[in-house]
Amino acid sequence: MEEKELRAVVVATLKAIAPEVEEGDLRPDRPLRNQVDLDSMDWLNFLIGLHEKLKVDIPEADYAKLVTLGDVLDYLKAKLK
Amino acid sequence: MIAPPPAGPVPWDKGFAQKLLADMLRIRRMEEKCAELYGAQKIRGFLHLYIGEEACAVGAMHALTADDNIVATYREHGHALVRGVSMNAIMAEMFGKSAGCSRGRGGSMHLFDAATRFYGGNAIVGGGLPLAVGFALADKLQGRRAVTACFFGEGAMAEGAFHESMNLAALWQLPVLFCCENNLYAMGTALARSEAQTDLCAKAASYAVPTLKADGMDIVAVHEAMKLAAAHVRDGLGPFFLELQTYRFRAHSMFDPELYRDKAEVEEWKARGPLHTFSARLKAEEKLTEEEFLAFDARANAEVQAAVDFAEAAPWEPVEDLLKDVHTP
Amino acid sequence: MKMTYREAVRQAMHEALAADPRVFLMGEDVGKYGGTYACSKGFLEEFGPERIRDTPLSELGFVGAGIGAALGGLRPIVEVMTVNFSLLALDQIVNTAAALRHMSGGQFSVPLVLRMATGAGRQLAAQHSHSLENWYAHIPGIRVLAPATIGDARGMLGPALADPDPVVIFEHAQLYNLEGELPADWRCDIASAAVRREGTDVSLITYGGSLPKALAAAEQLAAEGIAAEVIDLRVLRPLDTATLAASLRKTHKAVVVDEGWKSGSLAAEVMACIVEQCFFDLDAPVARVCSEEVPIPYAKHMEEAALPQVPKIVAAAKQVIGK
Amino acid sequence: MIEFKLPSLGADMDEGKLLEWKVRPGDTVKKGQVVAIVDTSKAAVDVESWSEGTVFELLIEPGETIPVGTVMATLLEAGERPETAQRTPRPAPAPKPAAPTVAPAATARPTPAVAGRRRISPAARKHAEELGVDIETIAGTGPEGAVTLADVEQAAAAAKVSPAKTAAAPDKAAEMRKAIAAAMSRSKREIPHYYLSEPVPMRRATEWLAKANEGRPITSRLLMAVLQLKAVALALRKFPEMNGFFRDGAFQPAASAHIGVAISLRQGGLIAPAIHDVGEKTLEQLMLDLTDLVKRARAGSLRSSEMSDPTITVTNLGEQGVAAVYGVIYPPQVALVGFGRIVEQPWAENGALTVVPVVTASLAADHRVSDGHRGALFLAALRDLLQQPENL
Repeated sequence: MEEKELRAVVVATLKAIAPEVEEGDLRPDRPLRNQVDLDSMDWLNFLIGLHEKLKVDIPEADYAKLVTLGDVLDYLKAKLK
Repeated sequence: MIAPPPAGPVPWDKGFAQKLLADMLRIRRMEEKCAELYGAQKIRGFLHLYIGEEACAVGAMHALTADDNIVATYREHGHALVRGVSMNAIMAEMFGKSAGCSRGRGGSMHLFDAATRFYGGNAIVGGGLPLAVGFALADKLQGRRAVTACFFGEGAMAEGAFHESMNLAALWQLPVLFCCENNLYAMGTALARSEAQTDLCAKAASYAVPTLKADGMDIVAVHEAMKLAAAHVRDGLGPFFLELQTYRFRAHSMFDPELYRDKAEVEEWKARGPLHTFSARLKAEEKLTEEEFLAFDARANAEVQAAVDFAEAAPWEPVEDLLKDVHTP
Repeated sequence: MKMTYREAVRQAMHEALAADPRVFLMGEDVGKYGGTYACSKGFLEEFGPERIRDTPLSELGFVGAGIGAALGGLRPIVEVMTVNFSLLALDQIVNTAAALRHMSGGQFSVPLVLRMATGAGRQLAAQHSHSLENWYAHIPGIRVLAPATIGDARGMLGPALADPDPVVIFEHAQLYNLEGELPADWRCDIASAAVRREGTDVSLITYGGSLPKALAAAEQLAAEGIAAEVIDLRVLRPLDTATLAASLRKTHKAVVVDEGWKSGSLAAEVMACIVEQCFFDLDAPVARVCSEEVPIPYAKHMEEAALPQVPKIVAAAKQVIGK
Repeated sequence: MIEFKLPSLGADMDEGKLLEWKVRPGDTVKKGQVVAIVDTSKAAVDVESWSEGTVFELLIEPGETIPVGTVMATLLEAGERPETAQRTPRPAPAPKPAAPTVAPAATARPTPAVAGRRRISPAARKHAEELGVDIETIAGTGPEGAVTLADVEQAAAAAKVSPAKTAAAPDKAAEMRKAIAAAMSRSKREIPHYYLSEPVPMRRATEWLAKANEGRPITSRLLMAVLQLKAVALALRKFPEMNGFFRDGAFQPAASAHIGVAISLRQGGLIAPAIHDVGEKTLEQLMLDLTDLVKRARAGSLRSSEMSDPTITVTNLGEQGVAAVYGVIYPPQVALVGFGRIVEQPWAENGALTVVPVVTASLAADHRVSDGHRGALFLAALRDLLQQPENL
């Protein structure tokens, strides 16, 4: 899956939970949860969304690795190879 | 019917006679001032004046004691005053002031005074009679030697309350003194147009109650008759019916057009007025001088003026007290 | 034609006496004295002592006699001076007049008209200031009317006398001096309430002596942009709930003004009817302005504080509107 | 100079018509002498003079109607001479005797709003149904915060005007803000809050949770929140005075723990719908309930029953919040439990210092119902339960 397409899926999943998010505003290098107000339920739903769309398993232990949008993209790219 | 007391000279010493005369004068001057104050809208609502009938209240009250209970009607200013309610408290009540004897809530027709056992006026004709029977019942059951004197007009004798009260008092031999002030007119209806039996003593006697009739314009006759009646009742011989024939010189209340009686009749009764006939009699028997009379009159007028000033200055009851003294507002 | 409420009552009685020989007037001081409120002045001279009968002070007696005379084929108008004295005659009214048609299996009816003054406001103190229309409106078997206008004072007596059953007419003592034009259509029914003033924001429901106060309150509310509808009940039994419902469907809010004491009052009955029949039209709890629950005091400022007044009605109306 | 005024001649008389004078200027008048005949609405009545003097001027003509108190004539007192006496102008009506003004007694206001069941007028409820508007989402502007017809019509109009849901959202948020404001200010006005807090070491809970989630697919993973909810429910069994309603001046304990979960809404605002019988449910069931509740809360389709019957509320700041939260109790509830952010902290145990994840559990409680001592014991029980995750 192309980088651009993957990014679109991630942003769409995020907007499903936080409609007020504007893609342009998202800075890939800053912690995602500082830019978007996601409580633990939102975060879990976000990951469940990615799991369902990308058929990727994300163990709880890996949560710590997924801080910025960039991290999420890199993690998913690695998973999808 | 028991024989009325003999005529003749005034059977009282000078002091007692002058006391009664002074009381009649106090009532007369107070009531005249009330008529004036009503015109000036200081006294409102209904006002029934006692001018002309003073001998009844004064003669009767002086034959009773402090232990006796008094139940009167809406024409009650004279009874209350002679019974001992202060003229200040009576006047303040008619002004609707909280210093009045009923705290300004009763007005002219509802004067009350626990201290003198004056259980009030009553605006319902005959309304006080059953009450009087009750007081007498309580005294009898508690072995309390006292008379309950209830005053009412001849109009009340057409009310069921009169007949039921007379029967109860007679049946249970209660110490009630029924004192009827027959002033010939129940508001606008003359006695003959209201009663089939106009001999009120005969009507009362049908309840097996002793009766006596006295000239209500002659304070001696009134007082002596009342002494007889009160003694009978106080000795536990059961109720007594005393009819005092009298006349009111003014309208029933303020004001009725007095179409029901003609002026000549009023003048005729005024000629036999209780005040001037008694003072003339005392002067004739050297128990009163003109100067003494004028002094009593001046003192009466001063007492009236003081009462008016007191009432004028007394405060209104605060509106916040509206629901005070009502058990379940 | 301009006249007083008193004059309208007088004309109504005069017309009845002149038109029907069975009609006669009985009561305390209705004859020689001309009536306590001067509503029968001159009748004794014109109709004679047989048909204009002064009675002794025997309310139970002459009200009962009135019932008997009605049963005996006459059409009596019995004037009980005021509702305060009618308490002495309640037994005859409740246990005979109201019950007889039903009790006798429909054999007898009592075509009697009882007139009495009611209400407070002239510093006559507790025993002479009652407003007990609700006691009478509680009793099946009698019709209860409260003429509040010159037209009704003139128009209600005719149909009341024609009614085969007892009719009690309450005339508020403060209305006798009311002066105004006799409307052309003064002939009226004795069954329906009347809308005395159209409005859309709140219904002021009242009767008898309180109507002028309700109209004054509506005037004040109008100045503040609130359109109050004023309903004159006219008939206190049976209540014309249809007119009430129509008004509630429009305004959704109601204030009942009743000079009686609040507990068990006519206002309470009107509110019950509204809740039963117009519940889903209500946009605020129904309010009522009644007399304070205290024997009416003599002093002027205390009596005024006890009675319903225009400021209280205006405040209640604003409260239900949520202003 | 004596002014002779028209006296009141009856209880219901405000004015009178002069029929005839019985005296002429220059006549002497004695006390009680009839000086005129006046027609009241009821009859012609003789009018007396209460003062003595000689008639000076007659100011009213027969046939004139004047209010009571109007000066009708003037009398000269003894010694006054007509020549020097001063003429009186036409009478102005006398002022009514002044009596103190009466403040209108406030009419009895309906009993104060009983929280819990929302105040909605029958007409508003019926109209909302007709318009298909969800009455629960409408904040009331009527008396005592009641929802009125006008509120429904305004809400319906607002919904019609902006098709997009979000566009309507600001209105809804504003209305919700009003409802929250009403509840919160009432709470602060009526409920004497007391506050307690206790740091809870969460190492055992976090380790247990991580192990529990390892074996679970992502869709059925548990959140720490459900452990906390279950712990609160179990603790309530020993402290019933924290769980129920305070109504009409008395505390009514609840039979079971229906815990209100504070959920913040994306467009602003906060609601706390209830998960019922938390104490009797497994952690898995609680997770399902919580997920469903949050989803429906954010979609605005909660049932009104869920909104109005929580017996206690738990607020959880999750990962972004601060260390501790001291909340405002939702009337008519009597307690509110708060959980701050789980934070790594130095922790002394048996003299040794280690680093442990710690959450600050806090309690806001109604001092009318419970006291600090019982509140502290409740928090201690909560602390112990949270350290035995296996028993939750």
